[in-house]
Amino acid sequence: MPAWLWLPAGTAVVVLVLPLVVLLARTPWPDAITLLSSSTVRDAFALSLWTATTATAVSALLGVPLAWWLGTGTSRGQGLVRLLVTIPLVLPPVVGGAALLFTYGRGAPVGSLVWNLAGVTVPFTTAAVVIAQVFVAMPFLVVSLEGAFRARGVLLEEAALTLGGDPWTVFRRVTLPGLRPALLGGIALCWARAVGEFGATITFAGSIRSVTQTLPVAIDELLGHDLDAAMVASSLMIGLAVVVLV
Amino acid sequence: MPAWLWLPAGTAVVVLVLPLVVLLARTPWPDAITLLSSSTVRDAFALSLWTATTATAVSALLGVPLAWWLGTGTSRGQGLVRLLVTIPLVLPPVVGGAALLFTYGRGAPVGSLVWNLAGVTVPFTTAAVVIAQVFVAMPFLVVSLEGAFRARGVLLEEAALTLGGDPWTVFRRVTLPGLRPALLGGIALCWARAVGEFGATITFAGSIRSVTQTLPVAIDELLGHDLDAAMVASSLMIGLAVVVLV
Amino acid sequence: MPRSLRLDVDVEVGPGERLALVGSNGAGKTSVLRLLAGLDRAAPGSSVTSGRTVLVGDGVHVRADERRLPMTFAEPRLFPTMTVLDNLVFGAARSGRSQAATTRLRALAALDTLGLGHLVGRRAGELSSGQSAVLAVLRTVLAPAVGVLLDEPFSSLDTEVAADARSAVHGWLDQLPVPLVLATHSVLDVMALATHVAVLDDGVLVQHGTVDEVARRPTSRFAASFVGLDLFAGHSHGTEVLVDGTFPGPASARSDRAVAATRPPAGPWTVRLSSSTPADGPVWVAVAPRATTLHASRPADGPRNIWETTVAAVEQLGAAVRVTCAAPLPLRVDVAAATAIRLGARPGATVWGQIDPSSLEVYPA
Amino acid sequence: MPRSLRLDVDVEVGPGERLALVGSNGAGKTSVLRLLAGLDRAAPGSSVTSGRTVLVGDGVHVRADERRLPMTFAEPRLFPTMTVLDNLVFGAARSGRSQAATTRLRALAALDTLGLGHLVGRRAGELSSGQSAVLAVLRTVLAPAVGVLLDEPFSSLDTEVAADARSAVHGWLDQLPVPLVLATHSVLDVMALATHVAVLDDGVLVQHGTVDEVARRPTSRFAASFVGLDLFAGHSHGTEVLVDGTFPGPASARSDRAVAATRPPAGPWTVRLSSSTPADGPVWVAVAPRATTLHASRPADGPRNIWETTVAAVEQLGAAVRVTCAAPLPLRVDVAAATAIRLGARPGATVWGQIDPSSLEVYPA
Repeated sequence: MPAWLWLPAGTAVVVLVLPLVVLLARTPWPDAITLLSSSTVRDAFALSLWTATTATAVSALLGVPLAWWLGTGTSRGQGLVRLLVTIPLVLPPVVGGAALLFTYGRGAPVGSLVWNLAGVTVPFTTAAVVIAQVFVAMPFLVVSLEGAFRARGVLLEEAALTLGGDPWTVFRRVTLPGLRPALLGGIALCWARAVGEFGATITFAGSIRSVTQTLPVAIDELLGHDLDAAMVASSLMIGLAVVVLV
Repeated sequence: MPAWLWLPAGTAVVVLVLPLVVLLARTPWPDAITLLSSSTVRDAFALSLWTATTATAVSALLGVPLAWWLGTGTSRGQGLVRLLVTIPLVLPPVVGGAALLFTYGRGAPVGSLVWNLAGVTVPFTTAAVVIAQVFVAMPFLVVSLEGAFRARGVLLEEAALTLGGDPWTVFRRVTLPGLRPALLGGIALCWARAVGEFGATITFAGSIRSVTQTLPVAIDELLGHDLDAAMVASSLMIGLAVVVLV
Repeated sequence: MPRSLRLDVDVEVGPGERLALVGSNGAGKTSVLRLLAGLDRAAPGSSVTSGRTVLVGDGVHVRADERRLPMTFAEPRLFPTMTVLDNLVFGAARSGRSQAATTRLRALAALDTLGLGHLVGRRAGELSSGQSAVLAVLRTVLAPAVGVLLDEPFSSLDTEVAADARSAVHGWLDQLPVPLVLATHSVLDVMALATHVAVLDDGVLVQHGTVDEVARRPTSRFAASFVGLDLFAGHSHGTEVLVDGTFPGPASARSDRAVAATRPPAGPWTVRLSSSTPADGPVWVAVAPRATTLHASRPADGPRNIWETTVAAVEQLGAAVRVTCAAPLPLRVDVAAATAIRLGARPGATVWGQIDPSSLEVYPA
Repeated sequence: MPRSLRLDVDVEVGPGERLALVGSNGAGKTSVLRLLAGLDRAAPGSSVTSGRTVLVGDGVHVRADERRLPMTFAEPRLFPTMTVLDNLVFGAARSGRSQAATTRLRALAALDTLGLGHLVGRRAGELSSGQSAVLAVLRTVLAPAVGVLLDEPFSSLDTEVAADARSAVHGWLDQLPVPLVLATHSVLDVMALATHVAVLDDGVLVQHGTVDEVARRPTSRFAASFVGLDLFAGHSHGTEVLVDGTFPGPASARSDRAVAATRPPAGPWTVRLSSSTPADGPVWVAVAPRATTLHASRPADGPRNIWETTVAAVEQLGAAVRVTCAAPLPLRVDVAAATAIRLGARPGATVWGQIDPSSLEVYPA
């Protein structure tokens, strides 16, 4: 690499790394315990953990069969479905949130159906947080698992069938164990995306303490009046990101 | 695939696709032209286009050399740098915005340096929008290009050298043309991420009309008082997402 | 690779009989096995039978997992997340406890015989390719079966590893109480594992017999090239055989096609044998590569069975060089590379060929 | 693959001379070429010279792009985004306009001769592998050079495509005004492209001579196996040669090692020649695989040069089968597969060997 290219390459590293270093350096670590147990951060953290986990579970339940079909089936229309379900990957979360609002809002088609049937409104509830997280995070799980399904093919399944294994046994004992690494990777990615979700959440679920105020939403609010708490919460999320990456 | 797995697979498709379909269906297309030319949407759209394009250009200038080093070099410390520059990929954008604020804000280390040297503040300016977009979008470019550099190796470069090509000729005539597809893909991805950026922008640059109010930020605001304009703007962004995907 | 191939194969394989399916790439070997195993479906209207069971045809379809025709593939396809033992007894799981226990004991015994007893609890993903190939066959042989299917089980292995695998598998097959069908490209597989050979060409059965019959008297171009012989059509009369310079049969073996492309048109040529042929009339003449000797100049031995020719092509076979002659006969002669260098046997060079008539096989067509 | 290998090679290659570097995998062929080309650096203290130029050594380092030693690799490495013509003239770009124009004309003429004139404006990424391999050599030959380096240029090609490529390249090399060094695994490359051979073993030059000299009288185990001969150490006395059953030289060729593993200890054995050897004393005995004939039972010809042995291993070479004998001599005999089947030549089987003494090469060690 010619020497003068070091300048832009180095600048790139500084641009990306410096803010994180500064944030970690300025965080008031001695007060971290106190700040973390302040009710805003604590509530938001708890809400984030359990909504992200729920959203990931839902994504896995719905997404694994979809990835299976996309990765091994040969039906027509698969290409279109693949395109449609990956749109949320590149869609700005705010737009996703808006779409959810226009769909599940009280005056909206699905929203009014739910209101008539069950008497509940979806937006600005904890359920809305989970729905928003599923919407933005499930495509990550589907896309990474689909690749794994495709790469595996059906070689092992064919062998298992000729040996006399019935289809359910084959799925349980051959297909699923083989997917474990990809499944775990996809789940980690999905969870990380869900826990960091902000745009769709604030649009579709708002920022109601203990109900819809997840950690990213809380950080946005804390930046207005409690910088120290915002710093501690942000550092916490950097830690989560590194854990997911490694 | 056992038949009963169609239920979750189908549900997954509905969850991901329905909101988009409803949004597009409910958008008041006849009024679209009028709404798009309303000053809020028009200003936000223009601002989004040029900030995202600027951010992508900056990312390419800084990111290509970095990707080259990461993809072909064999220095120690490369693994650490790769980890550090990919953190923004999984970091919630709000946290990124917070980190930028704590770094470039008036009271912050780099911010006060800039204030003393140039007499300007960074946050809540158009420059802040671009910085936020570079921070969240450049890692996409770096990661996808790094893979391309790695996959290519240095085979062609070795051949070109023995034929008598000097290093700069080899980079210009052999390396760069070979990277075109990956570069275009990485730029598209980077631009899409930049144009959809919301969390870091609103935290670090706020929502000032014509200065920092990009399209996603405007949609968030319009949801409060002009649903029709929000719908048209959202549909526009879905269109952009599909164009990037295809 | 979805490909449409019309298959016409009707072979009976008795218990303890081991049939090798041979044929060039795309001749239909794997297709036959996959149809038998139930992994592919035959076109409507056709029928696939195994024993007395109609597997596909007239609307009957037996699912792959109910056919009891376990199959080994070109890749071992062991289940990498299971232990070696769980792999080996996978097929017996459906047959009840006592069957599973028996299979377990047989598996352990077989592993011990192979000297692989220490691998019993190892995950199958950790095995070497040679071990995997052998254990894949063992898993197939241990499954409850009315017949066993092997599809080029050693084709992915190195020469020496394949030799070890072959000798390990050899013993089990002698005790196999059911028919075995083996698709292979390797004549060593046929020598070690088969009792009979069926030659397929473009989906059609063209020769079927014991290994010895097919090796001695191949009747198709592929079969001849499989056992390493050149085959010519001829006409015998007393001790003279008029040999036609053309190959008989359809052109399918890949290397033959290449030779045909570089070969000039060849005229008929007369071989004088030392004794009479069994019967006058049309015959096949099979020539081994060692029957012909090449010389750089005309040898002194006399005019019989000697001719001048040019080198049409040279090809490397390990450290030997296969020289293909041009007119009058497109014979292929294997010589040491050192000999080829001494002869200057480059394409286009002139050489003298001399054939040993006693090593020709002449038999009625 | 960063690997540490001590190289000790000192060969002179004159203008118009074409040296083939041969040796087993890892013997250092590619390392020598890459050091010469300047793509790898030699360890401090060592020196690499080319002609009178010290390329590396004593602190001098000439950059790869300034050495004028263009190289072709095992993969064609054409620049896929450039046209064929731009690829071919890439090397001349630095040498000024008139040189570039000349090269352009030469490139066009060469393309026409190859019948590839229509490809001149095509992107190199669209070529077939055979075309790419030929054009990669052409690109190297057209670049300004004080020497040309080819590293197994045809090793990735199919047999027939490689044959075409070889004959296309053959012509250019005869007019090459500079030395050529060619690393290869293929004896056909040596036959078609080289005038001299250098045999490397573990980084060390063990034999150097014309192609004919090395093919006739190999003095190392690898060289013998490269030209398809078995080599034994012996002691000659009059018409008798006492042959030791061991291979001479270091064990490096991969297939030899495998044979060694399955070979029982072999005793000395006496060959009676038809005429006296040139000199009494220690000799090499080179045996071609066709010198030995195998029989299923004892042949009637008499007791001389006939022995009973067992089959140690069989190996497939195309459609031929290579049978390795056990004691007394680990000879390798190539027979048609049909013959191997007739002999029942499985590992462990008993066969009779008969050697033709007139086809042995005996020369002083």
